[in-house]
Amino acid sequence: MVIGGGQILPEVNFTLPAMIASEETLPEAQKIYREMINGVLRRAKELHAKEIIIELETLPQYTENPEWGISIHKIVRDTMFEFEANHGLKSVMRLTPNDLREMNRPPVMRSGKYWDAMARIFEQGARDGADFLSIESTGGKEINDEAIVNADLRTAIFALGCLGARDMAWLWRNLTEIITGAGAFPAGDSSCGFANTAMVLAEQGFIPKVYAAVMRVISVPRALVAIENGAVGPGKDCAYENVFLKAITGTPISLEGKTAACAHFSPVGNIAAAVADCWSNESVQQVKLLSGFAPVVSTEQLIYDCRLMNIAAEKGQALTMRDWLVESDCYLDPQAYVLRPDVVFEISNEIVKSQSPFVRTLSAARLTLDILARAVEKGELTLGRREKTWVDTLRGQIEEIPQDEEVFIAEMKKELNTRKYSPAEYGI
Amino acid sequence: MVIGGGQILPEVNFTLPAMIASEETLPEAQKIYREMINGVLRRAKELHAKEIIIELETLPQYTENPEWGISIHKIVRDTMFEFEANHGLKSVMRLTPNDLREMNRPPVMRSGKYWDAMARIFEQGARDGADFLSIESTGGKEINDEAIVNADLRTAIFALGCLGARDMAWLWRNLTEIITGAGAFPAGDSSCGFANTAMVLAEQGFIPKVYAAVMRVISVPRALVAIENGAVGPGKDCAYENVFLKAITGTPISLEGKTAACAHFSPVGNIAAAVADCWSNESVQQVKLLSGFAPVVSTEQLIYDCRLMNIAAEKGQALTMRDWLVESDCYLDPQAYVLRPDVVFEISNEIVKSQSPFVRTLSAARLTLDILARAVEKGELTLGRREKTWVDTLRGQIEEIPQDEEVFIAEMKKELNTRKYSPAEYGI
Amino acid sequence: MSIEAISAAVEEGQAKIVKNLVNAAIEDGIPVTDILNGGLINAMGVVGEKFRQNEIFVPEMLIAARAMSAGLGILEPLLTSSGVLPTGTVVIGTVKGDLHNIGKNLVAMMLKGTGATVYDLGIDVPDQRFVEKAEAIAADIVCISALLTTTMPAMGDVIPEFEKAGVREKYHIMVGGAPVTRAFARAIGADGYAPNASEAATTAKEYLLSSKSKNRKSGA
Amino acid sequence: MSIEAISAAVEEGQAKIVKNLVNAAIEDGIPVTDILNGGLINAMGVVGEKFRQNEIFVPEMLIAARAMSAGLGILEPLLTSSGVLPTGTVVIGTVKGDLHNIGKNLVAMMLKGTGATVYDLGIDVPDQRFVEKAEAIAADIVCISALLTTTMPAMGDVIPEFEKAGVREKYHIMVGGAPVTRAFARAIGADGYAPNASEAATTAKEYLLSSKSKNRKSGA
Ligand SMILES: [Zn+2]
Ligand SMILES: [Zn+2]
Ligand SMILES: [Zn+2]
Repeated sequence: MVIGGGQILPEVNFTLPAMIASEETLPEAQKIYREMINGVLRRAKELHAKEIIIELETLPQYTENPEWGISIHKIVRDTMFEFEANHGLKSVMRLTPNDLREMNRPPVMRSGKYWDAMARIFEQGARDGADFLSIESTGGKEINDEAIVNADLRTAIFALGCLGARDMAWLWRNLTEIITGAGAFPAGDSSCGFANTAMVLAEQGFIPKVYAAVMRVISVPRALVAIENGAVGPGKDCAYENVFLKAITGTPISLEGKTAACAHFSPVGNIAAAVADCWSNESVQQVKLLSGFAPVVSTEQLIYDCRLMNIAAEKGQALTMRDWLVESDCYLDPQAYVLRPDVVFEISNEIVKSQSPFVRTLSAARLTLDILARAVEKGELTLGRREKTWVDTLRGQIEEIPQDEEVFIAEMKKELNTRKYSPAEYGI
Repeated sequence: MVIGGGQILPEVNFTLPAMIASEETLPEAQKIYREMINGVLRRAKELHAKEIIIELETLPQYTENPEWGISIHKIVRDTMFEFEANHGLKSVMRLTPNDLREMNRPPVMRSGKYWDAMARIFEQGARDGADFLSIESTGGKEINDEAIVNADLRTAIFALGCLGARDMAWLWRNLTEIITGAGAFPAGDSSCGFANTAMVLAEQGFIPKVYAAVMRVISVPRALVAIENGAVGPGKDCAYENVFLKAITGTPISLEGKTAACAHFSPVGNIAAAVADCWSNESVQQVKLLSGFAPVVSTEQLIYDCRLMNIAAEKGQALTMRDWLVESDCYLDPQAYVLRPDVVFEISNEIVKSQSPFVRTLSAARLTLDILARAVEKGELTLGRREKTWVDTLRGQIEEIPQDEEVFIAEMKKELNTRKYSPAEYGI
Repeated sequence: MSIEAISAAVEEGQAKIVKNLVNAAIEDGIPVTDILNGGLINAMGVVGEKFRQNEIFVPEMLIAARAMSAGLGILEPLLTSSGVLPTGTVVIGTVKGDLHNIGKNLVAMMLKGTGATVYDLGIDVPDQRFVEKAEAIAADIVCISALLTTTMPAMGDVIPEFEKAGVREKYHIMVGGAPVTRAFARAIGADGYAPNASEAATTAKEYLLSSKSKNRKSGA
Repeated sequence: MSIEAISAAVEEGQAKIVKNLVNAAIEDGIPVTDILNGGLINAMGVVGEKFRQNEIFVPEMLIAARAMSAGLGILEPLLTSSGVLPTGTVVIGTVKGDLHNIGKNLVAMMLKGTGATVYDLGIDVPDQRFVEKAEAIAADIVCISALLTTTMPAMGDVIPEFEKAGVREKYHIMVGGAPVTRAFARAIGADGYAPNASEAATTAKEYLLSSKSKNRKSGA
């Protein structure tokens, strides 16, 4: 299977219905996972799909008790192997264990039982046939959670550009060693708990969309650290920062949009597909809809989406399709606007001017706000009144951030409560 | 709102979760319908949709007790009126009561309490603001149900071309009078209980896909009778025969495909959109997915689908998009192949050569099988071995059908058990 | 030799040939249970397996089922007079308020193919009818079908009728149909569930085989 | 006049000005309950309504909440000494196994804005902690939050703890969070449910108002 070769492939993720994930329910859960993977593969085969990617995101309980998660993964992966042998449908597995390190408060990032459990499932999963391993890592999230509802860009830049970037370096160095040592590919990370939380809160009208748009862009420098430390892609589906990663590094990427509406509503339903190599449903539970189980529904939808995009590519018109996907969303929401290919290149050029994740983060934030202000002026982007005032508010926040990272860190260490995070865990 | 003006509009349909529809649960049901329509309209507004179509298909119990159905419709329609007044989102209502006449066994088609209940809800629904009224009528279904699992084309042609066509003439003459008298548009019918049942059974591997493809085409002459008797469109979403109706009569049509996977799996997920004027999710229950309620999920997906197709049209490239949608599916399944624009025109030309629904039905079946055989020969359509033999089997069945309708009717009246259907109800 | 021929004729759906061969086998003195099991039921087992393997469609299976029925029609009086019991007795119907019969009919057909006696109550069946019929014919299994999410909950009313009549323990109650899930089946207290028609037949057959050895039915 | 100024300063999120104005109002001899209700709580009502009407975002609401808190900090000793009770007392927390706090924090903040005293147990709260805290502070309402479909079912374990302790009737138990539905809330025996943070606050406030007149709490 070639990922990133100009064809777009479906990536299906499924999860349990509402139930307690415990030792008692493990046999039931295993049964459900077996039903889910069989349903998905059967439908993919019926729809003449040639290749499919399965993502298994473990539940926190299944990472915390890694043997449970390993047993679930093995069932799913073995079913995929068998199905390929019997029916010729190629499939690859992306295994995404949870980042449990935040379960200590303040989080313990570089040791302890949670990290040990994670390391165990990463290694054994890779040995059991997982092809790609991913994570949604949480370094800095412990202070970003409060920043996000305050639309506090200063703290967010500290969380992503200082703490997150440092954690990514440590984490991906270690993950790459574990994963490649077990014969699999370290795929990528996602700023899900940062930028996607912002996106979801913005969709609910809780925080400004311009804030969520800036959050998206300032998660890029953090994401680059994973690649610098061994991640090779395909980038994880919910990481919209992938678009920038692809522009900067050429790594293949997965993305999700309208067909992931089962998992979260989105202002970037089409534009997300514009440069994707894999097209995902993010996650769907095994609940029954009128047609059948929801994971099978997602599978069908993704396959048809991919068929259409692949036909355009076959006709040599991939760029036409890309432009339509972009135009369909980019004028309607700042979060879509920042994913326009021209904007992505402009911001990416700015980011690569520095080697420092902090400087990259700060200048990406500043440029993003400039670009949004310019887009509004040019009439290319319509923002509500209350959104517009936030462009200036956020610019004001940036002006107060020192250009020197050490000065900034010193300031933030004074401002922030160390009951919430441990500077030492980030080496600061 | 202009339907059929080159833009494609989202059409959203939603229904209750698993619950008993009774007088006791009516207040709960009303509450759920209110929640559903509010959720759908709110999301449509958030996604900057300018116009949306809502379809309300009543549950059988709500047609049987028309005052219940009328109360539900009024709640939904009034919410739409209010939302348009308050938020400027244009919306129109398609109300689709059930065809209850089959609840008598054998069915009583032209009188009786079931027809009275239907007439009541059609009229009051139109008075209460329904814009379009549709039905999935069932004339002939009582004998087709058994024919379908036997892949018995002879009986199917009698059911659709003789019984169904006669019932459509009576039914749509009467519906048109009721609906236009109450100030609304008689929209269209669907051979859902015939061709879609065949499609679903074929997807399950129960009956041949070539049989389902023929069923689709032979539902066209029956469908034309509705238009000859007053139906003006937009044709109903699940009526894939709409593609032929549009070719023959130019009537605007609704269709459903991949984004209706929540309601049924489909071999025509993309091609169904190729010439659609409205794009539908068929039906989805108010069940909670990870993002939110499923009707809102469908709304988002439809809106993004429509955005993409409308951008292509805006760029003057509607035909390019159409061709991609067609090519994406047409080589993989006979049911998709018969929806290719060139095939649709070829069959439509054959159909309009005669005025008799029976002759139209018979010759459409014959030509469809010829076209499928030709497509296989040309290598344009891949059929499994067991599918291929059915092309010949079905051709053999057709050879045994007399060309003269009266002769055929006489033969079938002898063959069929009149405990199943009443010839007099069809005027034969 | 002739039993194999019967099997082959059933598989090919040749009703007339099946009739002739069954008559000939009886004349040859072949035991009727051998004709039944080795000829008819065995053949339907093969046909059912072909269907599960996607080698044939339902119409082909129905032709075989009709051929089997033709043979069974000849055997039945002999089986009754010699005291041979069917492999089991099943009552089946679509729940009240639901008019759908295609899925239910398929299950009935496949159950017949396993050699069970099947009483089809049809569609829109009142709760109490299931109990009455099951009691009247000393059924082993009761199968309840629903296609609509708004009729599925009515399945939950049927089992209490069996309880009220004090006969719940006598029957293996199975539910199925598009909206039905294993969780729903469990929630309403059903004994069995199958996601599709062929699994329904397989599950029912397994139950009948396992329960035979337990001599479970005092009243039958 | 100065009460309106307090309101305006809270709405604008001017914590310092609120402090000064509250001190001035106290010196002027304005009754503390008037300052509380007419100044602080009233302003937060306006702010909450603006949020519901999509006129402001949460960050703006939080600034106002902090301004209100600043004023409240000055009033509290006076309220306690004069025997004025809060509009109600609420225990809130995220269910065991769940680490999410954003939604729960919003509900807590909005509840404070209605004048209620809110005790936040944080995340990953053991079932028994809800009972202990509610009993310890004689709460009116217990709010339980969950974000995951695999932690939501654990909410069903909390209410039995109240029953076991024989104190279920003393509390109005509300549940919420992304996967929670009204049907689920009903199924586990919760008294209240809200689909989002602002409705949670509104619902809680309505309950507190209606229950005040009933003098419901013997132990408080
Ligand atoms: Zn994610
Ligand atoms: Zn994912
Ligand atoms: Zn339909």
